[in-house]
Amino acid sequence: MFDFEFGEDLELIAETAKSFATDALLPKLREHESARAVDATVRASYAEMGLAGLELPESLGGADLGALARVLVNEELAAGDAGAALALDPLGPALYPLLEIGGEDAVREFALPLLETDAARAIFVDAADAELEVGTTISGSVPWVPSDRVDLLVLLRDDEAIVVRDGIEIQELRGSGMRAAGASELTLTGAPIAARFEGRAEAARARARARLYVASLLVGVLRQAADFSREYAIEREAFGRPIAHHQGLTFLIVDMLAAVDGARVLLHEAAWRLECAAAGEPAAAMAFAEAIETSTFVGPNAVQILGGHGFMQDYPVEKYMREARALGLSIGGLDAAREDAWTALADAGSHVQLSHLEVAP
Amino acid sequence: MFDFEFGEDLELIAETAKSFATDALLPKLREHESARAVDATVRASYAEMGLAGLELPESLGGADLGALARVLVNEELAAGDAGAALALDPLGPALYPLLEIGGEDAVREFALPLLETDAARAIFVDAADAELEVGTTISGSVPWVPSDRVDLLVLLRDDEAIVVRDGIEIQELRGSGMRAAGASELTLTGAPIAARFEGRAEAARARARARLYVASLLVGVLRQAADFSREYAIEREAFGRPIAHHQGLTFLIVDMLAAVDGARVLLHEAAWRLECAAAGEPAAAMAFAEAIETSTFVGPNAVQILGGHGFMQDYPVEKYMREARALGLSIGGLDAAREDAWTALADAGSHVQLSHLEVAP
Amino acid sequence: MNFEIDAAIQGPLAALRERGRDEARPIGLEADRLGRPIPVDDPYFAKLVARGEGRTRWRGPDGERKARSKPKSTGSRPSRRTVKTLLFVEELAYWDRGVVVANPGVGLPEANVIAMGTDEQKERFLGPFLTPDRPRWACFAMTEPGAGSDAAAIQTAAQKDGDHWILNGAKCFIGNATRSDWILAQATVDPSQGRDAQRAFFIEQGTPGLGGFRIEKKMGLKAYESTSFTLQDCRIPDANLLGGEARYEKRDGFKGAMKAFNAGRPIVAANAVGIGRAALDEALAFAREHDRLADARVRDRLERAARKLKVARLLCLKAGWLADQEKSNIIEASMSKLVAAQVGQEATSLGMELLGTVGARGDHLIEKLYRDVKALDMVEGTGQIQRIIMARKLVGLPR
Amino acid sequence: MNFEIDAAIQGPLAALRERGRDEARPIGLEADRLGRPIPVDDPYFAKLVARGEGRTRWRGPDGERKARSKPKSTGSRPSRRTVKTLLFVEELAYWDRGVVVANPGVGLPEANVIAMGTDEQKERFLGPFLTPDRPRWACFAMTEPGAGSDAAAIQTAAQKDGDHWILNGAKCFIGNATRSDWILAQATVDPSQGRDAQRAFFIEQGTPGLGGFRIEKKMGLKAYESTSFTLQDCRIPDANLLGGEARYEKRDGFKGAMKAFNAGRPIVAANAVGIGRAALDEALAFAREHDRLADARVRDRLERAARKLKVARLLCLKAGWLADQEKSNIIEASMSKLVAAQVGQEATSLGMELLGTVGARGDHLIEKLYRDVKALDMVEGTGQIQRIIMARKLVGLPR
Repeated sequence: MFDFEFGEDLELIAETAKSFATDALLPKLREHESARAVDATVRASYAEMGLAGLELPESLGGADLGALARVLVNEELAAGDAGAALALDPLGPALYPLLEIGGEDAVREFALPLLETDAARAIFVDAADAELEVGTTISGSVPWVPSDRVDLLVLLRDDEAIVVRDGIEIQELRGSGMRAAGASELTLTGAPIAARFEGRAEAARARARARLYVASLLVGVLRQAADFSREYAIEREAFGRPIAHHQGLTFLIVDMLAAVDGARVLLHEAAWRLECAAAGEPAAAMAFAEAIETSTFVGPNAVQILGGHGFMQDYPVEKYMREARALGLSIGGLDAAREDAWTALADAGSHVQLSHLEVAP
Repeated sequence: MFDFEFGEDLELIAETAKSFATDALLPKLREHESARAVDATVRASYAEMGLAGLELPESLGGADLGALARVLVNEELAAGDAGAALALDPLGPALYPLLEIGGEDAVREFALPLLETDAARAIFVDAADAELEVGTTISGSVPWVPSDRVDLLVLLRDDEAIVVRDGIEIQELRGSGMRAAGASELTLTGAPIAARFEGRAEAARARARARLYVASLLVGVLRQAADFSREYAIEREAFGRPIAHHQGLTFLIVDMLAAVDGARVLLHEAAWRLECAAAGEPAAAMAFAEAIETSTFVGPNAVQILGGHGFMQDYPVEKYMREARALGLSIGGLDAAREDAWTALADAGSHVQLSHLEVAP
Repeated sequence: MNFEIDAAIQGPLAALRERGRDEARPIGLEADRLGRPIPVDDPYFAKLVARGEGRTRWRGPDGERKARSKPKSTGSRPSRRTVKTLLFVEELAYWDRGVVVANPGVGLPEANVIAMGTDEQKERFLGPFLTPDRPRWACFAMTEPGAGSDAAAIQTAAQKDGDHWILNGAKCFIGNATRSDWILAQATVDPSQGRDAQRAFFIEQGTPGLGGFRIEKKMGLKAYESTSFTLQDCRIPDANLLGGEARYEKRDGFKGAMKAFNAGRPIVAANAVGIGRAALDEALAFAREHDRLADARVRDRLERAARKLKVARLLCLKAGWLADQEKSNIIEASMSKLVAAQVGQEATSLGMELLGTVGARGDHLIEKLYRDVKALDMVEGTGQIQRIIMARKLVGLPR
Repeated sequence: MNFEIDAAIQGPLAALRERGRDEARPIGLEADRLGRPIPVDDPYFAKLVARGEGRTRWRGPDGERKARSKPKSTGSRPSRRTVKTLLFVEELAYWDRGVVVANPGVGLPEANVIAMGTDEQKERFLGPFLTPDRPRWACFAMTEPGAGSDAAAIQTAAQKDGDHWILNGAKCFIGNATRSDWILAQATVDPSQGRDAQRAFFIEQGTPGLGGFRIEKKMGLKAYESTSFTLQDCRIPDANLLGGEARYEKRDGFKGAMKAFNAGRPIVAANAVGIGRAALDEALAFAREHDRLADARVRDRLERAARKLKVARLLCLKAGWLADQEKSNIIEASMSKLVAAQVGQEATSLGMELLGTVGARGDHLIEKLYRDVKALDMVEGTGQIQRIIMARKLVGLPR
C-alpha cells in the first residue's frame, strides 16, 4: 500500500549526494563550466562516496541499488550542477543497454574497465539522436554528446545495443549547457562494432532507465531553479515589500513549485515501478515528458523572477534555463517520450470502466 | 499602409448590432435559451435592421458588404447571445458554398426564398463534422446542427458543395450551447441531391468564410465573458478590496483581455485579407485556431473569477463557458484549422530570409 | 516507497465501481437531462438506506470508538485511512460526483460534529443517522452571497438573547439544505472580529425564521440540490451551539470550519481526478470507436490528459498519506487541490475537442463532465485561495 | 482597415534585410561564439559610420525640424512613423538584436535629449553625432542593482553643491557604457520623494568619480556590452542637468524617463517578434531539410509559433498605429510587450524542441536566439510590470 517515504537507506544516499552537491559542486559551478571539467579534488571526493557502482550488481562489485537510488542521487547532484553530475559518472546511462541487453558479462567486459580509468566516460547514444548507418561497421554522426572524450560508445536501437570503442572522431562544441561534462560532435567512419546485443523488450527497458537518468537530472535542475528564484524573491524587495509577496509573482512561484513537485512525484513513481512493479517503461516515458514540459515553464520563469539579474551570469538561473532546455532534447525528446507514454493507454482494454490510471496494474 | 480603423460605414453597422445585442438579446438571454427560439418581437426588430442580406451581392438585393462587416456584426451579436445570433440569420454560413461555388444563380435559387420565410434556417455542414455517404443521393447522419429546423442543408466538401432540401429527419437534442438557435441531429436516408457545385479553390474559400463566421461568434462570446468577469471583479470585494485588485486575479484578468484582443486582431486581419488581399484562407484558419485556443483559457476562467456564483445560471458566464467550447468544435475544430493554417507556412519558400509572416504577400 | 493499491482495497473499489456503473451514473445522467436534483422520494435513496448506506461514522453513545482511535497511541503501523478514502472518493466521482453529494447521510458537518459536538449534541443530531428509518440528510452552511473565498468575512449574525441565540443572515450554495433534518450554520457574534467571533449552530428544519429556500440552477452537478436560504430572527436554543459556549471561550470558534476545509482539499482533488479520469476513459473509447488513434494529435491529447491526471492523483494521494502519517500537509493538500481542479477541467476540455460536434450535442457524458468539473475549482477554496495558502508556507506571505 | 506594407517601405526593408544577412548576423554570431562585445575598433563600426549610419535624428542648431513636426498641425494625413519604425526594428532584430544595440549612435537617450534638452545641451551632446568623425556612442543609465522594475526606487543621489551636483550611486545593465562619450544618468535629489525628485544628468566619459566599470557576462545578446559602474562623488556642472533646473521645478523630472519607457514598449515587442520570426524561419528550414514536415507534431509546433508571432506582431503594430494617430496606447503598448516577449520566447523554445540534440550543441542560431530573446521580457518593464500598467486602466488598479 502507498508509501511516499524512500526509506532510510535511500534517504541517507540522497542526503550524502545533497551535501556533496551543496558543498562541492554548487560553489564551483562557473569554474567547472568554463574548465569543461570537474576539478580534480572534487573528483576525488566524489570517488570516495562510491556512487560510481551504485546500480551495478553485487556480483560485479556494485551496490545493486536500483532506479530509485539513481533518480534520487541524480536529482541531488543536478541541483548542484547537472554538467558535473554527468562528468562524474563514468558509465552514465550507457550502463543500461549493457546491463539490460548484454547482461553481466557485457558490463564486465565493457563497463568495469572504465571504473579503473581516471575521468573515463562511457557515452550513451539513442538511435533517435544520431544519424548513423549500421552495417558490419558504423558510419555517420552524432550531433552532440555531453563529453569531450569517449572511451566507449553504446548505441541503443529499438531492438539492440551496439558497442563501439574505436574509430570515433571527436569534435569539440561549445555546448548549450552541461559544459562541465564537455560537449562534442562524434563522427564515425567505418567504426568497428565491438559487440552487439539483441532484445527488443530489454532495449525498451534500457531506454526507460536512460530516460529516468536524464529526467532526474532535469528535475534536479528545475527544483533548484524554482528554489533559487523563490529564495531570491523573498530576499529582494520592490515597491516596499519582498517581490515574492506581490501576488502576481507569488502565484507564479507557487505554480512553479507545484509543477516541479508534480514532475518529481511522477519521476519517483516511474523509478519505483521500473524497479518493483510492472509498466515501468511507459511510466518512465511519461515522467520524462512531464519533466520536459515542466522545464519550458520553470526554466525561463526562474530567469524572469530575477529580472535583469536573471540574464546575467552572476546568478546561476540563466544556466538552469539553458540546461533545463538542453536536457529535454535527447532520447528523441518530448515527442518520442509522449509516443512511448501513449502505449500504456493504447494497450489498455477497451472497457471504459477500467481505469487506465490504475496505480497498480 | 496599416490602418486599424474599420471606417465609418463598418463602425456604424457594428454600433447598430451592438445596441441591438445589448438592448434586445442580452436581457432575454435565458428566456431565449429555454424557449429554444428568439422571441417574435426581437425577431421583428432584427428584421428591421436589414442585416439578413448583409453579404449578398447588390444584384441580389443585398448590401454587398463582405467578410469584415459580417465579422463585426457577429462579434457584437454574439456578445449579446451567440445562440440568438445563429437563430436570427436565415442563411448563416450556408450562404458561402452557394455564393462562392454556385455563384449568384445558386444563391437566387436556394437562398433567397428563405429570406421570405419566417424563421427559416439554411444549415451549413462541413463534411468533417458529418458521417455521410454521398452517391446519387445522400445517407448518413450529422451529429449536431444548431437548429430545430432545416429548410436547406448545404454540405461543404473539399471540392464541392451539395444542396439538400428533402429527406432530412430531425431529432431534437438538448445542445450544450446556443440553445436559442435550437439543436438537432440530422439523419439523411437516401436524401435527394437538389444541386451540386464543384470547385476546389472555391470550396476552400467558402470554408474560410465559414470559419470566420464561427470564429467571430466565438470571439464575441469570449470578449463578453472577459468583460463581464472583469466588471464583476471590480464590483466584488473580498479581503477588503475589489477582487480585481488582488494581483493574482488582476494578472489573470489582464491575460484574458490580452488573449481576447489577440484573437480579435487576428480575426479582423483574416477578414480583411479574405476581402481585400491574398492568402485569406490560411489566415481564416489561423484566426479560428487562435479563437478556439483562447476559448479554452477564457471560458473556464470567466467562471472561475465569479467563484461559486460563476457556476450558477443567475450569471451568464456558465453559458459563455459552454458556448465558447461548443463553438470551437465545428468545421473540423482545432485540428483541421491548424492543418489548413499550416499550409501558409508549407507553401512559403525555402529561403529563410523570406518572412513567412509577411503581412502583405 | 510503494505505489500499489492493497489487494484489500481492490474488493471494495470493485464494489463501488459496479454500483457506480449500474446506479450512480444512470441516475446522474438522468438528473442532468431533466435539469433537477434527484427527488427526495426517489427509490434510489430508499434502496441505499435499506442496504445500510447513509449512516453516520459516529458509533453511538455506547459504541466502540475504533474509528477514531489514533494509530500512534495504539503503536500500530500508520493508518491508511485518508489514502483509502481518497481512492474511494475518486472512484465514486468517476461515476457521478453529483449523485455522491445527493446521497443521504450527515455529509459535510459530520467531522465537525464528531470532533466538537457535546455528547448530547451527538446523540440528538447524529443519533438518527445511526440506523436511519428513511433517507436522512444534514448539511453545513458556511458560504454567503457576499463572501465566497473570504471565509472570515461572513455576515450572518448571531446575537445572544437569554438562553437563545437570534440568527439573521443569508446562505447560498448549500447542498441538500431543503431536505436536511438540520443545518449546521456558521455565524458571527461580531463581524469585525473575523474568524475568532464565528460560531456554528444546529438549525433544525422547520425552525421559524429559516426560510426563503431557493434551489439554485447550476451549470452542472445537477443531481444534488444547491440551495440558498435566509435566516430571519431565527431563534436557536443555547443547546444548539456546536460544542457549547465554553469551547468558544477558548477561541476555538473558527477552527471547526477551518478543520473541515483542511480535511476536504485532497478529497476535492480526488473528485476532480475521478471526473477527469471518466472523461479520459470516454475520450479514449470514442477515439478507438472512431478509428482516431492513428492521429498523433489525438494520441497527444489523450497522453497529456492521462499524464496530468496521474500527476494530480499522486499529489493527492501524497497529501492524504501525509495526513495518515500525522504530518503537516498544508502545502500538499492545497497543491493537490490546485492541480487536480485544473487538470480535471483540462481533461474534460480535451475530451470535448476530440468529440468534435458530438460534444456540442449536449447528450454525451464528456459534455456533462465538462460542466460538472468546474465546480471543483471553487469548493473548499478556489485555486487562487490554494495558492495563497501555499504561499504562506512557501514564501512567508503574511496573512 | 488595411494590413498592407506600403511599397515605399518594401525597399528600405529589403535593404535592411540584405545588410542584416550579410553583416549583422555573421558579426552577431561571432560575438556570441567569442562571448564578448564587438570591439570598439571593429572595422564594422567604422564602415557603418562611413556610410552615414550612427547619426543623430536631431537636425542641428540651424537644421530643419521636419522629423518632429506633428501631423495634426500640418493638416496632412496621419503619420505612419511609429509603424515604420516598428517594421524596421523587427527586421533588424530578425538578423541580430545584439548587434543593433551595439551599433554606434546616440541610442536610447536621444528622444529624451531632443524632447527635454536645452539648445546648448543639444549642440554639445548631440552635435558630435551630426556627422560623426568616428563611431560614437551615448547611453542612458536608469537601472540600479537594487531597483529593477521599481523605477521610482532608484537610489543614485544627486546633491546640489554650488553650481555643481555631486552624484553617488551605482548603475547596472547599461548598454555601451564604457564606449559612450557621455552617459545620461537618472538620479534622485530625495529618494523618499519617488519619481518627482528624479533628475537626469549628462556625465561625460572621464569625469572623475565615474568608474568601477564592469562588463557583465550575459546569457545572450553578447554583441553589445552591458556594463555596471559606480558614481563616487562625481561632480557634474549645472549645465549638465538635462533641461536645466527650471524644467524640474515644474515637476517634469521623471517624465523624461517615463516617456522613454512608453515609446519603447512596442519597440521591444517588435524586437521580440523579430527574434521569434528568425527562430521560426530557422526551424522551418531545419524541418524541411530533415524531412520532418510529415509529422503533425512538427507542423503544429511551427503553426503555433507562426500564429502567436502574428498575434504579437499585429498587437505591436496596432500600438504603434495608435501612437501615430496620437491616440492613447498605454494598454496596447503594454499588451504588445507582454505578449511579444512571451511568444518570442516560446518560438525559440519550440525551435529548440524541434532541433533535438542539434539544439544542445550550442552552435545553432536557434540556440542563440533562445538565449537572446529572454532579455526582452525584462527590458522596459517585465511582463509583470506590463500587466500592472494595463490593470490601472482595465480594472482601476490603484498606483
